[in-house]
Amino acid sequence: MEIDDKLKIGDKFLSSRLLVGTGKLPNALLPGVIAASGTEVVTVALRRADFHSPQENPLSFIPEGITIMPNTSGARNAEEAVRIARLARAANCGNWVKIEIITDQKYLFPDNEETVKATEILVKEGFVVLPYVIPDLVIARRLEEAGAAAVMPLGAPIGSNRGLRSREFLRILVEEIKVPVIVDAGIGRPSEAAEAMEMGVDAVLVNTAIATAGDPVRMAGAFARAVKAGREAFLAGLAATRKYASPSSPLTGFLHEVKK
Amino acid sequence: MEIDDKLKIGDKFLSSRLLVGTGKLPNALLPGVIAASGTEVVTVALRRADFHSPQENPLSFIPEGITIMPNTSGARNAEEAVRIARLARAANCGNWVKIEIITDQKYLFPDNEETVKATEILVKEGFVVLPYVIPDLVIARRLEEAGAAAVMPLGAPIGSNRGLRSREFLRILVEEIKVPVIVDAGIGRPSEAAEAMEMGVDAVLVNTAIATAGDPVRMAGAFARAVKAGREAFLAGLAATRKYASPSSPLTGFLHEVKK
Amino acid sequence: MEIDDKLKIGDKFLSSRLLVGTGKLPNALLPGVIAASGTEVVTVALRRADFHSPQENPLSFIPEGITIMPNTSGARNAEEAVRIARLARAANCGNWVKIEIITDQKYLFPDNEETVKATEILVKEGFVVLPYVIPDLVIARRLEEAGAAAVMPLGAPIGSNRGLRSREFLRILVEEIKVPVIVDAGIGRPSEAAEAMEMGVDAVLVNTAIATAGDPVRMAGAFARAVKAGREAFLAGLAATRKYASPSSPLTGFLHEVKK
Amino acid sequence: MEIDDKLKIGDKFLSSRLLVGTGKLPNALLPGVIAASGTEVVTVALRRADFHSPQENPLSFIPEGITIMPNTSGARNAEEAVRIARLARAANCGNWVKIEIITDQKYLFPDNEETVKATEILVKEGFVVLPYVIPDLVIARRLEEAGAAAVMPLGAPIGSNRGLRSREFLRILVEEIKVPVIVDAGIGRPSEAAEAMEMGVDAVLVNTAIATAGDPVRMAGAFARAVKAGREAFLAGLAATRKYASPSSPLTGFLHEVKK
Amino acid sequence: MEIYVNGEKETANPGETVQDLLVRKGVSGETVVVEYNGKILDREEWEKQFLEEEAIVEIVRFVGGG
Amino acid sequence: MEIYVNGEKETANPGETVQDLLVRKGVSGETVVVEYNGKILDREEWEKQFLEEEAIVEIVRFVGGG
Amino acid sequence: MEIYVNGEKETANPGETVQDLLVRKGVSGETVVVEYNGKILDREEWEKQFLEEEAIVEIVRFVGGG
Amino acid sequence: MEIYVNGEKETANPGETVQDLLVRKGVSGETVVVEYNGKILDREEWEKQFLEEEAIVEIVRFVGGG
Repeated sequence: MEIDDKLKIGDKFLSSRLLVGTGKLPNALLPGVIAASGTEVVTVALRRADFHSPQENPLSFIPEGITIMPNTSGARNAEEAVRIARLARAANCGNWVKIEIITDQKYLFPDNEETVKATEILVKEGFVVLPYVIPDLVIARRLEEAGAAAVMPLGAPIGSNRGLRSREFLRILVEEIKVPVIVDAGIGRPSEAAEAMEMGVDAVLVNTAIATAGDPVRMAGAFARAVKAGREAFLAGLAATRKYASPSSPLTGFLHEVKK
Repeated sequence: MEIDDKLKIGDKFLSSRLLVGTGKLPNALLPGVIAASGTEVVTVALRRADFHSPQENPLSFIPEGITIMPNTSGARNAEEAVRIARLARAANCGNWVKIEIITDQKYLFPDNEETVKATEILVKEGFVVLPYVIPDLVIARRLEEAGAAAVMPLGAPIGSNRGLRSREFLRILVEEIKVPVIVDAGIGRPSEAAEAMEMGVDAVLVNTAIATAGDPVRMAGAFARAVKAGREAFLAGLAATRKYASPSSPLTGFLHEVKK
Repeated sequence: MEIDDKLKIGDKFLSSRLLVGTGKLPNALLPGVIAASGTEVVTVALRRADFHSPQENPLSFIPEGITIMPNTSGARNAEEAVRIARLARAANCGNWVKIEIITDQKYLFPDNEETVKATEILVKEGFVVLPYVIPDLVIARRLEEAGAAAVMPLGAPIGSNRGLRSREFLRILVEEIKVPVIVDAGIGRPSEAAEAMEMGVDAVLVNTAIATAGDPVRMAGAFARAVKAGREAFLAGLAATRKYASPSSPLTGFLHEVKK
Repeated sequence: MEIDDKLKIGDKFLSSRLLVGTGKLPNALLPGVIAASGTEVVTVALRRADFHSPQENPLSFIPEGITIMPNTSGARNAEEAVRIARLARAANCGNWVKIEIITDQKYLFPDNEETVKATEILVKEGFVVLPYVIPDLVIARRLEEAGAAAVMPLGAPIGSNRGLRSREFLRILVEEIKVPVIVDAGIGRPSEAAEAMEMGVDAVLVNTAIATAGDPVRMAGAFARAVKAGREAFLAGLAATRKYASPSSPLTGFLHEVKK
Repeated sequence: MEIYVNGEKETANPGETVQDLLVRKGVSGETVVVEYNGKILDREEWEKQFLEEEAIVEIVRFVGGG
Repeated sequence: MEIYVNGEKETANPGETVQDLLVRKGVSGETVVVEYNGKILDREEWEKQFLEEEAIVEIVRFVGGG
Repeated sequence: MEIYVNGEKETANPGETVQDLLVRKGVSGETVVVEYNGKILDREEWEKQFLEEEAIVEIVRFVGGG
Repeated sequence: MEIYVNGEKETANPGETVQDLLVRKGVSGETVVVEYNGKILDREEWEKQFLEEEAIVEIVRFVGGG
């Protein structure tokens, strides 16, 4: 039954609905985290080479077949995001890009309007564009019209592990937006990932909750299970909630009943 | 690493931390639900035989090796619970018993005090006793002293699927009680089961959420994954939450920096 | 319209539904706090006189006409609570008593069973008995039968200021119990007091949230308003919630409509 | 002490931090609701006159001295909002305007970007501009720079009475934005208004929760008290919350202590 | 002569002013604002502004709103 | 001879045992537990226990339960 | 003569009453309640009750409490 | 000849190409992307592009990111 439950983004069909961010993770942990997570898409960032303390390329630690999605972190407006996206594509690791345009350094909130602009430009240039946004229905519709491959609203500030604080608004995006909705930022626990998936979210992107866990590899496995659990629950059809109790054992045939 | 993470209850070591209730499920679905859930313990109830519409024994549908835990549903006080427990044991399916003593028919809340009494009696008679209770620390301590094999506080009213409404108090039981704490009643979604496990709860018992799902077998699988996810997350060490954001991409090496 | 909305407890009719605890408050602040709160009932505790550092009697700082409700704090079982209640009554400040029986020093949870016993005894001795309990419906019914003048379930541990963590169970007590339900312990903010009242709770007892506020007198006034606000909202009839939006401005007569 | 706690918006100093919307209210109820609420600012909408069923002017029912704040409901973009604002000002009831630009009819979410544009234009034309927005920090900063007199983020969809679903983001606006933050839309209960004020929100705007209450006048009074309660609590300094209990009665001098 | 009043096509009489239109419509002048061909008309202009062919007139008023 | 089986009054035949009752009721012995006058009967006692006047017999079985 | 006052062992003088003890302790009678050997003493009994060997006296008062 | 490499002013030798710069910096060409005066340079152009006065060279690489 699960054979057909693939998530189409751009021209790819993903079996795993857990996307993993590689920030804050030593390269040496990448293979283990990626394997345990079962992910098929990982994010990376682009930075100036540091000639004084050269670092190994994280891509060397990412298995073949995993889709690389560079983000545009560091960009403060659409123009900078576009520049970073183009540089990333020149590295020959595909045409996916996560748009992340941030001016606020305390809460790292995205600039929705600049994000729309960057999306419009990059879609035209042939990128598969996944924009990171505040969960704003009007913006999500504009991104959809602009050709975004998915919209990635936040659950809470990046790296805060505060969970689905925006759940009321995520729920509405799920209801109204046709392209995939991927919760990016804020998810701190597997249970929160499962909750997002139960709501009908299409996928989640997790980084800090794995990277800063006591045991990142084990936590990656926990998230893999939770995302699958939430997805399966959504497909199986959640039972209704009730205000009152409802006995799980039969209400007849009690020993103490006297019928006559 | 997971080899040693067994849950000891009575003299059994359980690999699965999901206990499943068989109420409201047609017998024919039992094998599928049990297999998908991976459970090693299922609950059943005891009722008067109905000569007019005989029903097949649910035990015939439960695979060998699964521990049967009869509940004392229908009991309104300790004495009735003890009588039902003894009858159940006479059926030769082991010495486990879930104590469930209920007088309130609207919310199906357990009578904590009668539950303590029944626990004291049945432990002395050699039963492995798992009492279903309101999450009350004083009562949980008395059950522990009385020799209960576990305590099973509710998350919300039976069959309500309302989730971990008692989480504040469950958290405290987990902190204070040494015997296993199993959340019984109320869990309606896999994400809630995962959350309970992340809190350090030892296991969960799920019935209505599976039995009344659109596809009970698939939902059983979803719960299995969620329970494992929550457990693994607990063992891996959850990342801390923060009030502010924390960047997941590096804060240096931005293209726009001018160093000189 | 508010003339008739009095709360009857024992033989008194209270206009204010805010009861105030005097713990952790310097005596000098009592008159101001009591006046600002508008309360008609305050709690006090009974302790051995300390001959080395004698303290002024808090009762000297409590205006005439305020009902004094001694608590039985320090009692670890029914017997000790009864002893303290009798001593308190001998001080000639009335026959009200708050039963508080605690064995657990970390979470200060009441012992429900001993509380029922003490209630039974003290009611027979003519006390107006207000027992502090875990919100357990079965226990609340027994207290009601025993003649308690009210039941006082906790919202969260004493002094934790954690709010209505038990709201699911408070809601049920309000629905099922006929004597007044007073939330005692846990309320940390006026908004939480208002929420309790909106649910139909009959009154709230607040101590730590006032006593440890930056400005206790001002906070007492804030609680007075919040309790009244919640009560009035309950009586006015809360508006229903809706899943979708509902325009508050008319949907016709827009400038941009072209009718023809 | 409360003498100085006025809220400055534009060139006015408000004593009441409750703004009231007049939608869905029969004109006849307006005087009662306004008086009970204590409000100093009410919103109205502008619509084409209906010659077939003329209605009395709501302004005739609003007492002298109350500031009238027309909204731009019906506007689908900045241009339409500006047009409505200008028409409203021509009615000689002041220069305040609430910008409300909506394209989505199901959730009535504002279009943040168009709202920024309209704000920029209307501030230049001398209006006191209060824009209704999604709680997006980047947008709020732009509104502040554009000269908005306040920002009015939503708590939940208009008329839904769902409360402070956006509390995580409101909290951040309060922390970061210097002009007054007024929660507009979503507040359904006085306790929610109190909670917003406790968070440090400067004022709240309530319409549906009052207009669709069982008794709107009484509910208006409840909101007035709750807003004041929350404000006073904020000013008094809320007590800290604690994980564990903290006794409200002294821990020494118990009867059962044996010192020697 | 055809004009548009609040989005509906109507026939106006030659020589009619905005003020005449308001009177004919039974509208109390104190409660409305008038926009004539996209321009807000001051109250004193109502008597001076003659209705012209294809004129677009908007007559708006306040209603309850949130 | 009157007995009570699962709360209902019934007539038993003289000389009938618990085992006979179960057969008459169409109950498969493997799936039930029998309580006779408040005492649980072991399976081997079913043939030996004759039904007595006013006997209270409870025949119980497992059902799905939570 | 040894007695226990509020849990502490003390020496009482022969012929001393409860009232004497209170005075000696500097306790204002209006604010306390006295329990003597487990029995609450009415105020008028304070002068009549002589302190006895091994007597257990509890002198309690109100304090702020929640 | 002065150029700017990753935001820092540096001196380049006459006749040096981008490829030479990379070698001098110890950068493995497989892992970086080079932008020269705002234009992305294909790998085959590295040897052909001579460094010019005031040239702005950005040499970027992937790092872990979320």
